Amino acid sequence: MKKQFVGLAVLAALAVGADAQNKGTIKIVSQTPLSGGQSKLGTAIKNGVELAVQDFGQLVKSYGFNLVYEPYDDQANKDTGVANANRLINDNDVLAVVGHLNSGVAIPSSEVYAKVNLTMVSPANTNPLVTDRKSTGAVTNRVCGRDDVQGPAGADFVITTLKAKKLYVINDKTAYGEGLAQAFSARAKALGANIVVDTGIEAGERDFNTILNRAAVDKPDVVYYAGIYDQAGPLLKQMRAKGITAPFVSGDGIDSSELQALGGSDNMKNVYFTTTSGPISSLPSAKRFAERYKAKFGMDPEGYSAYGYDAAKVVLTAIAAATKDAKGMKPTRAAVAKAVRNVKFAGITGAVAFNSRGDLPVAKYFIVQAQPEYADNKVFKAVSVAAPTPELK
Amino acid sequence: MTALLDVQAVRKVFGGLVAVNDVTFSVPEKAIVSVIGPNGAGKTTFFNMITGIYKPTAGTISFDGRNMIGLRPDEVVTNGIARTFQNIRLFGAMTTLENVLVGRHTQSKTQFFDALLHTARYKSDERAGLLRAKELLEFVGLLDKRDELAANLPYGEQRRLEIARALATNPKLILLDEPTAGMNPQETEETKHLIRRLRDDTGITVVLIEHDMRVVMTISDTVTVLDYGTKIAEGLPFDVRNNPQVIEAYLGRGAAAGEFGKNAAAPSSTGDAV
Amino acid sequence: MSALQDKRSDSSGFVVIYALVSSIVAAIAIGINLGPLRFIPLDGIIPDILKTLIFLAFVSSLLLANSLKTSARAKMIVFLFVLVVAIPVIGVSNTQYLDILVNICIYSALALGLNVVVGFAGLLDLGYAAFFAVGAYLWAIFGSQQANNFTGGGFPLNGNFMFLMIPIAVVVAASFGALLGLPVLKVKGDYLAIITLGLGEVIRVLANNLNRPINITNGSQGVRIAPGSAPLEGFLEWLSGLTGIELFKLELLMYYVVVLLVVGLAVILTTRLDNSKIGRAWVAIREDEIAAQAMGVPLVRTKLIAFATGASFAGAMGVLYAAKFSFVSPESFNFQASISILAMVVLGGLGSIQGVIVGAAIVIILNQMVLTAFSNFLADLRRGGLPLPSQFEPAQYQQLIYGIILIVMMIVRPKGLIPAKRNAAKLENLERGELAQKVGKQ
Amino acid sequence: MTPELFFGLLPITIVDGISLGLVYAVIALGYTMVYGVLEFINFAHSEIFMVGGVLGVELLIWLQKVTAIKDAGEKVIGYSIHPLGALIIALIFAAAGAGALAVAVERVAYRPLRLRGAPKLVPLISAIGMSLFLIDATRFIESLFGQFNRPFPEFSAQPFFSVPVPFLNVSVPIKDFVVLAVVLLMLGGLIYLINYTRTGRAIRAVAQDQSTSALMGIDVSRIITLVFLIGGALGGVAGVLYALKYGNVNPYIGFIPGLKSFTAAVLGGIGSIPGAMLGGVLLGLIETFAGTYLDPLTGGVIDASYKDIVAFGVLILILIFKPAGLLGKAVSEKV
Repeated sequence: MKKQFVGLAVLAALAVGADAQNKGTIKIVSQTPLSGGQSKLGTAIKNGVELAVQDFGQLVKSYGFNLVYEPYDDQANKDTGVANANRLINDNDVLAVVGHLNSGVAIPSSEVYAKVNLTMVSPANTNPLVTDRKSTGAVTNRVCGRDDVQGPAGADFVITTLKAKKLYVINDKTAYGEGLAQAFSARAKALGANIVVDTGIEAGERDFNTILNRAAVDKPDVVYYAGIYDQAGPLLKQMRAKGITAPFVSGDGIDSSELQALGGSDNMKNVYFTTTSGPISSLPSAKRFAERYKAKFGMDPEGYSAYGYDAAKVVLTAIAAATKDAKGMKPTRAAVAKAVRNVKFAGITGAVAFNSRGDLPVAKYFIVQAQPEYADNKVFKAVSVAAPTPELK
Repeated sequence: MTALLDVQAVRKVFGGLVAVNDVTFSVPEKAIVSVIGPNGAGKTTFFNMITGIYKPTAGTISFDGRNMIGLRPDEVVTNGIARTFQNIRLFGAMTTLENVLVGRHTQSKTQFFDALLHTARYKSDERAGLLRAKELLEFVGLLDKRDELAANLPYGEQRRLEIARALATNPKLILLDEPTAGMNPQETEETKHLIRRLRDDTGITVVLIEHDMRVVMTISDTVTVLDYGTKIAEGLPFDVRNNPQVIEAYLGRGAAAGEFGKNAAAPSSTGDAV
Repeated sequence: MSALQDKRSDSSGFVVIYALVSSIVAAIAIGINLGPLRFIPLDGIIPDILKTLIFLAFVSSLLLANSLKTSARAKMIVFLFVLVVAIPVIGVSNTQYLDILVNICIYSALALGLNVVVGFAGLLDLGYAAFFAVGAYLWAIFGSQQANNFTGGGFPLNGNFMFLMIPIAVVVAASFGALLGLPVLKVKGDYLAIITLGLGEVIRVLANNLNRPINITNGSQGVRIAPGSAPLEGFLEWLSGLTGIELFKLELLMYYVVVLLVVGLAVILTTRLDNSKIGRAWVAIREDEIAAQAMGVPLVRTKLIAFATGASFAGAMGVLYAAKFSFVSPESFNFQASISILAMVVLGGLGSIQGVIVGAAIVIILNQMVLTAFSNFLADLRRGGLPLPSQFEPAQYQQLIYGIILIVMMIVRPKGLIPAKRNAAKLENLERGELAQKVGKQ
Repeated sequence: MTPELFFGLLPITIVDGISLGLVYAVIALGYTMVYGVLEFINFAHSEIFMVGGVLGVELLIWLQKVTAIKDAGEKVIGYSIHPLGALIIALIFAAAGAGALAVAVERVAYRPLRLRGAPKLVPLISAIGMSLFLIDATRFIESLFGQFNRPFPEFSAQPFFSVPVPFLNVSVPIKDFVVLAVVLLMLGGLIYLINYTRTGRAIRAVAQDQSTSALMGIDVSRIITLVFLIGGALGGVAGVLYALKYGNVNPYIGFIPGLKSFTAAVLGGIGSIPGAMLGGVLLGLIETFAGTYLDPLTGGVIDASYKDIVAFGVLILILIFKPAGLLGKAVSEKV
């Protein structure tokens, strides 16, 4: 029992010592995988948020609050994500969440945030269901695109620009990959393409010979891959080694310098992907961001770093606005969630604004052509697509 | 007396090795029969076939008029044959009492849901089982050790516990595989007495494999001798003892002449098992 | 050792006082929204890590009550007070703790089920999560519109059907267990382990792929149970209006009550099985298959019962898991999930009912609370000036610490934290009852 | 599916299946070595394999850097070492490193348990702890120097390993033959070691009966250490071969090949060295065939993702009919 008495003594001491001029603490939190195979992307988001807090923290601090940023590791696992979410909603200082990487984690976790009106701004979840739910409609937002935009955008490019007829569609059997592949296939079929193979690969799988052997015989016009770079790289490498030179098209999951590292710089010919975040080479603001990022973290930013940065900027701007509305007092979570929808700025990833359900109203999509060096990636084409608003589920 | 156990020309071949070669063997009710033979003679294999652990290559085994071939060991038990093992096989992590209760498995009518719901049947079965287990522990002199873990009992007591556990299956016939192995003379004497009581008090028929000739000669009604899987002699203890073929079997294999009839105290741990 | 011979001094008083004091401290320290009951404004002042320690100290009052020598009444007082009064009060104030307790209960019941298979019967099952998946998908599919894809429609079922689905899942999962077990249970030891591993993977891959040609499981997208399908929705809304407590807190409280009851039931059932003919047959098989068979225990049948019993626990908890998370997707039922339930069982003590619950609690508390709190603590220290290398983000290395903890715990307590003991006292009770009856008859 | 497609895919499917199977086989050998002696599934073996791959690749990256021959314009024009030579050095380095790691793992996580007579399942849990630790420790060390995804260096001026060689109507890259050669060498060496040397006899004796072996003057602890050393070294070699074949390593590559190889070891009969080989190749073939043919044969209804179901299905069937695996000895228990 000694422990408790000591504990109480510490509490008392802390209570007395609390900073009196401070109006209290405001926390923003990120939830991304910081360990596990996808930790690279999760860490990229975390670093982006950290940089944004450094850049825009003053917006909140200027009201006399102590601003704290806490990164959480959701391990790309929904149990962990939900457990963390339950922790967050009970910490009254937490006013906003930037997260997650995986839609499969974001969906159940945001159900928890919604219970206390804790807003979530997603830097990466493209699954439509993330913002299409009745129960969480008020708190879910994203600064990235939707699969039902990204998939069709990719399909349009593949069918009209690349003039492909015969397609291989491969997905990584995750909520992200399969969702994107479905959206892609639906549009491609509508445009008259023949999808010869529509298959999945298991998470962590590295041996793609079986699919590629068939492709070597079949000679598809395009191989579309919906998944993350860590499998896309080896897939591309093995594909080229088998002599398959067909264009390799993918989504924003492969927007990472690791694609070049894992796929081999020599294999970047005829590789395209869709993303809302323009490549660093084409956006001056992005270039500046990349330099500062590298200076701070000692590595190049990933596509998701910029999303993380913009998402955090959204959150900080919203908190500042809500604080202003609350006459300098700590705003309620509901007020912050509401303020998020009014945020508008030109971010590194493009124009950031939200429609009534938290999506970018008009997403500018880039078709990026990969180059041997990630930093040299070029915009091949840009299209603007209004976000669809299907019925809420 | 009719034969309780009737084994006809039973044969077991492992790979190329004939472990038991066309042995015919019959045990009358309420008899005490010893099976002897040098190490490797196929005695335990013979037991294993009777109890359903091995399936004979050829031959028939019938018990109480019922065919035993093709039955699983647990089905054989249900028919009334119980056994002990040469290398004691108790359930070490269970208490003495529980070991005996496991032997009651076939006697208890308790079903899964009885145990879950603690039905009247469960309660009466458990009570009956406990009473019977207590009686059996008393019978073998282990009642005061009932809460000891079986693994912690001394060797001699473990052998007796195995007998109690086998008795709990309510057998008509009990097969004892070297029941006195590893015992000192006094324990051997007690066990001999116990085996007699088995037959005399409870009417159970006993077949035993035994190396200690003093035990064999004093308690057996008849003795069967196996050598190289073949039955070489059968008859009253005295006759078997003086059978030249039997003497040759033991001596010819280089066994010390003195072993025959001497107290073979050392447990033959690597004996007959195949 | 029977209770009669327990020479330890009686700790009833200590345990009761401990439980009361730790509850009050916990209520003050972590029940941050107590409203009028809040004594001092502690919001954001107590470091997270300290709250975690206080919570641990509070929860361990249950363990103390159960493992120290105490009178039955003291035990009862502590259990009732902590489970029925303190936890709901603290939990409603800070749902994180209630949430963790619900998870502990879910995984305790899973661990109890696996304990029947691995701990009692000694069958190494590396694919246990498959049965969990069966239960979870059962409710996810019929509790959402998913079932309309392959039936005439009419779904989702009303949330209250969840209670009906629990027994259905028990039956379905048990049949699954029996069906899968029948061909494979003749295989022994580590071969059984790999077969069960294979079966577990098969179920997961099926869940991940059965979205075509007919969409049964919705594949990797997972099945979401729309809000509004929660059980007792109407009652909870009414209660919420009455008490002013938010609906989601009451929902969580409802799940707490349900899982607590299920765990209680699981403890009673496994204890009963353990002390019956079936339980003895399981242990006998674990100790020595041949001897068990020679005592009349039918191997395959007895193993099958163990397998099906374990599966049925997982089925029931699957339904509750699906309902509580309102989202089910295949990756929750992968090999790692099976392994982490196994870790709970071995860590707590194979075959020990109390042990596996403690094992489940430790694994959950470590992973969902302590490690996070610890990494936040380190991050705080860094902000305060502690020189940690910039590559070291504490939140990234929780699994590393968990790994070390697993190794150390196993080395320090190789038989588990609370090793199993064959319980002789229970038999004696019966015996005494029998003797009394006998005396009465005479 | 057209007959042309069916038969067109056949030779390459066989080659790829065997090639995948060989990688499984080397990892399976590591499982089987330890299992054969200790009857214990070394669950951390998949991470030892991973560390071996990482060590080998790091060494190769370093070798590529130091042996580069540059022209006046600092452009790499060649290497002063043949890629095959570099690979051999990397294989030895990885084998030594992974072997040492396996011994260390045994000392820390298994030996204390064995000496204290812990139940059989307990080392399984400490092995899982060890796996978690090794993964994150590797990631931590790797991220100190940059990325944890490491590509296999191609020595790109002379991309030796990817040179295709015509074989069975298909072109097979040289690396597949390298894998085959290394695997056969390992297998031959192992069979020789176990069956024809004094040490091998001691290993077999310890596998049979530890206490009797000790009585016969065999240093059981030393033999167990040796077994972990050999198993770990095999894992290290497998890691480098894997990196060679699939082009990259990271701290998370261990899990899937580990699981599959463990399955392969059981399929062949765990504890049996030829069994591990057979099981590996068989599993590789089954998987590759299922992956290739399921989708076209069913018109896409059952796609390649079902290949694991087929692999495990075959495993289950084989174990039901041959409960000790294909080449495992059915140990009839002494009664």
